[in-house]
Amino acid sequence: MSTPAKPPLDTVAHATGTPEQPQPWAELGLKEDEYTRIREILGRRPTGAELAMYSVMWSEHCSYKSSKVHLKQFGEKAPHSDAMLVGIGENAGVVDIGEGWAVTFKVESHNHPSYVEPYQGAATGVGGIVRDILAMGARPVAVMDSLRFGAADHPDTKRVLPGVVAGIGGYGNCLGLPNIGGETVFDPCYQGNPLVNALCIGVMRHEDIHLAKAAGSGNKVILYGARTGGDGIGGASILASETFDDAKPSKRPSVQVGDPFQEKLLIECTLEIFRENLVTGIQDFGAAGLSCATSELASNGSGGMRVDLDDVPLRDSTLTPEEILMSESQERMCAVVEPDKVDRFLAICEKWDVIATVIGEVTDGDRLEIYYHGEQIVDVPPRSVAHDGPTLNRPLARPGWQDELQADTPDRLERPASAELTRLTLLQLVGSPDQGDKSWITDQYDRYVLGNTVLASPEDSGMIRIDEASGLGVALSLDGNGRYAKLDPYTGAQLALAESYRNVAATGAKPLAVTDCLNFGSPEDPAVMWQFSEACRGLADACQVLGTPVTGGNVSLYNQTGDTAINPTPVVGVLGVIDDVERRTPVAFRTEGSLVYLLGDTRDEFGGSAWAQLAHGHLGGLPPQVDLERERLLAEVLIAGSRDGMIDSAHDLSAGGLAQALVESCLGGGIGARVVVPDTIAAFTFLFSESAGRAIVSVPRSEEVRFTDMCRARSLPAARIGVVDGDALDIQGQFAVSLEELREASASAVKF
Amino acid sequence: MTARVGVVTFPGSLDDGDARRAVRLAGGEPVALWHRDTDLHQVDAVVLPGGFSYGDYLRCGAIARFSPIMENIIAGAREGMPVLGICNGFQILCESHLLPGALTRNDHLHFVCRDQKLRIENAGTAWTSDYEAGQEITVPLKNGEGGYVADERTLDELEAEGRVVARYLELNPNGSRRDIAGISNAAGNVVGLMPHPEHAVEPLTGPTTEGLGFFTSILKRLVTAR
Amino acid sequence: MARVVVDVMLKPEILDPQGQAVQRALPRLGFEGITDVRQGKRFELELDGPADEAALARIREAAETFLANTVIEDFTVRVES
Amino acid sequence: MARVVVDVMLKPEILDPQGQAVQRALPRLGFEGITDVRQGKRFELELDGPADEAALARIREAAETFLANTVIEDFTVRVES
Ligand SMILES: Nc1ncnc2c1ncn2[C@@H]1O[C@H](COP(=O)(O)OP(=O)(O)O)[C@@H](O)[C@H]1O
Ligand SMILES: [Mg+2]
Repeated sequence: MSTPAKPPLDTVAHATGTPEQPQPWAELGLKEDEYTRIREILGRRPTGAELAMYSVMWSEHCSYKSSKVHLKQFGEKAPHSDAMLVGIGENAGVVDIGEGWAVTFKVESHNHPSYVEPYQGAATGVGGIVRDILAMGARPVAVMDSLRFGAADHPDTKRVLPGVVAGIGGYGNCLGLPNIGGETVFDPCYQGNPLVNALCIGVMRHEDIHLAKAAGSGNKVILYGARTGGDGIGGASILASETFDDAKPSKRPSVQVGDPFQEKLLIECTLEIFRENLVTGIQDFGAAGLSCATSELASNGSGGMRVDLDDVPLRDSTLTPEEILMSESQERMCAVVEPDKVDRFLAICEKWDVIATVIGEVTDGDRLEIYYHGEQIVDVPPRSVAHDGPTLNRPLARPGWQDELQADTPDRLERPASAELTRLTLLQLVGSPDQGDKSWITDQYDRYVLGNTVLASPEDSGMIRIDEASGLGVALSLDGNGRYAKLDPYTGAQLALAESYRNVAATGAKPLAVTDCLNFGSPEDPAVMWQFSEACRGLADACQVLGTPVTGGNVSLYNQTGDTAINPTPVVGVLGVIDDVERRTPVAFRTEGSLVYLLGDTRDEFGGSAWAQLAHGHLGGLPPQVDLERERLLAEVLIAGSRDGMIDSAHDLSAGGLAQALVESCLGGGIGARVVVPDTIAAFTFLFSESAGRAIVSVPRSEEVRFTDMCRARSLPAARIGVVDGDALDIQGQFAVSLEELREASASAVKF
Repeated sequence: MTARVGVVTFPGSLDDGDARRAVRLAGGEPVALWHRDTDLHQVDAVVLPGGFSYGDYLRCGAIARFSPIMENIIAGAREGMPVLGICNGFQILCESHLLPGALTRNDHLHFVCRDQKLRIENAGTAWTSDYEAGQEITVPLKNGEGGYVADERTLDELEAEGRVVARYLELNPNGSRRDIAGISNAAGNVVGLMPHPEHAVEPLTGPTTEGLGFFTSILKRLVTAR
Repeated sequence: MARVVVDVMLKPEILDPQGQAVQRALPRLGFEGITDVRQGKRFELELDGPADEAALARIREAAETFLANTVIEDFTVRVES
Repeated sequence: MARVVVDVMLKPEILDPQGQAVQRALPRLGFEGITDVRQGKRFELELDGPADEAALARIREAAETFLANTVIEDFTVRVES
């Protein structure tokens, strides 16, 4: 590679003297008015380095410029919760779970990079979210992943899925973080826009919470972790602001490659540094690298900051200062350390073979100043970079097709006319990629490491033990349904929350807090913006009713090819707490003779259902109704059932309805069930409707009276529908399917 | 007083905490050893835990084998100190030539995490005496490079000398020659094992508690030896 | 019957954690004087025909689409004598 | 400044699942006529001095003890021009 002659260094002095020099603001993704504003803020034209910083930090990805006005509601409408220790706005929220313990958790997308390079894209997605959690002062203890791909039989899915799964496994396994759950969904709408959302959860004592701020003039700024290379330069702005259909290969940003081993060292080293109380502020390097970390640290603190780029350890000595500032090299962190603690800090880094360098210090001014070769190349108010990015009130409009879509109800779809056809429908459902056994994926993830995994895939939620002595633990579920959200984004977002909430309660944990990842198409399309605003409103309203505040999350826009956006896909993670993990409730039927109860009401609801999709390729009508008070009640009963030992198993009902839930509980335990269809409802509706607010539980005979009394006292509909027994799922008077046949159908559904 | 069992932490070790927990639950005193340590802190036995030491770059275990602490462990093992290598630890033992053969990429090329059925073939080693020969146990298995290979002569020798300690049952998860899950050295004090007994020591978090036997075996041995 | 070798290396600008791990380990083992290590893959392909231009063109295509991930890797194809 | 290449391949008698997977996939992708594929590793070492006999002897030793596991792998060392 021949390097072209480098242009002279664009210093602050040079920029002041050359106001007319043309600048590539448009190529960097800035709009003209944004560029004008930067000039106003600075009172001159920006230097190249400043332009680079503003362009990445003001990009959609970093500034949330299209989404901010809608996300505000999560704070404004947040229900009061004593459990919130740190709210929205930090790297991740922190929730009190009792006994002096706190947890922090967050889900983040890495969609576009995972399409370009599935393995590295997904791997670095895990790496990024883990560093976010670490930066809060927590030890990361588990990960989850929510994945969406194009049709399972599409050739590109065979490229993307195995790479994504291997990348998530490769990175997470190597960090020693158990993968405790997630979801995998296939739909042609994700063909060119797969969704890879990764979640991490971390644990700390209350007193260990750390925040990203730089305070105390004279304190040192230390960059530690990997050397800085040319990875993903421009990635933050270009990746988040363009679709790929017009991307020439040369326009694709260079891919970031992860080094999970380096990250593992970074984790252990950082935790040791926390234990000795050596930092006053800490920030991970995510998108926009050094630009982001320094401006955010300085902006959140009281003073200014001075950084010397010459001190940044480089992997590639040809990098320009602009590139150093924009590089997204992985596995780096930035800490603010009091001068007398620097030696100890560096010694711990040395112990872990982690490169650490003092690159600057906190000043008593109010500017972020960056020097290179002794010359000042950046002199900006840090807030203007990190927090005062543009805010857009993008036009939004309910799409013209929405009414038509909702009017095309599933009522017109032909239902199986005989018991035998119903049986075939069941097998088709069980053997579909969305509903089938995901072990081909989840067997590539270590679920045992750390020795605290109480529940993992295929349970309703993952559960980990936090305190070995007391049995205190947490449960987490991650759910979304883009088909429901397409039919009605407001309700769809609420259904995602309701499902996740229900999944957590089904294992016996009390839902406490929420994280979300909002995956949508282009914000420049008013229809997409409408979907987005509706989803936010729906989620914020529902969180208020359920008493579970949103603690943090992530937005991914521009998930579209040409004019076609993905289904609006809000993915919601719910965190719950359980006093004693010994009391957890599994999905699997366990005891012959236990009674199967269906909790909740079943209506004829097939809009957006798995059946409508599978049997007819249909998406239309309205999604199932949401009744949040009912969800709360159901959760109370499920939690009480677990706490008081009244139930053997519990499984929430979602896609595929009762039929799918029964199959999973049977296969999980290797025991069948005999089920009676109540005479008030058609067998087909009973089996496949996707009404929300429902779960099945198995109740030991000895507990039946106590359990039904409880349901009655709380006015929760509970219908005894069968008994755990035999080696088939026997829908009496209709059909029976052997477990063997079910297992075969399910096991062959997801194989790549 | 109970026996002191050292568990080495290399950079990239992951199951070191689990191994220490298993030693504790078996009644022993776990001692954390650091890869740069130049002495063994008077431990009576050593566990090399699972994980990705040094990122498993180059080859699994290849870099860890040259850690400062390995010098003492190799010398100790040659003099009869009991050493158990689990997964990455097994790979390190092979790279150190304390055990013959090598572990190669799984034949299906994927990382695999599953509950694996095993048969304990040799209940005479320092780490398996609490089992019955022929006993079947289920413990987690998780690896990307767990296929055991050695030349035919070595394999025959291992079989003939009863040095195949555990064998995969029902399904060979990684293409190991002769379904080998674990082997020992000739003296029986050094055992390498691909599956993870330390993840099967509590009913709450493991598929069974059938992994505990490896740790109770060694504690009994050490306490009687005193 | 001919043997064709395809060497696949990470592009120079892409992080090579494996090569770096080897490089860091070498001095500790007493091997000094090595300033950089890159680790890549080597494929040895046995052809049932001659390694003529047509065959090499096909192998180059296979390397481009399959053996190498050209988003992050470069490759070279050569006949081994 | 010289570059030395170390190629490490599994011994012929050792099963090579990666090479086999490649071999199986090639015909499916339309590449016929390849009768065997072996996959190995290629290390590119940059020396800060010349690649003289002394340097090569040291690298051969590094390959023997470290870069290759000679229980299952063979290696070759050569100077790249
Ligand atoms: N990509 C994945 N990673 C981890 N676990 C997964 C993944 N996909 C699915 N699972 C797990 O498989 C099980 C079934 O998934 P799913 O059918 O989506 O459950 P539900 O409908 O109850 O949310 C759950 O335990 C889920 O956590
Ligand atoms: Mg569920």
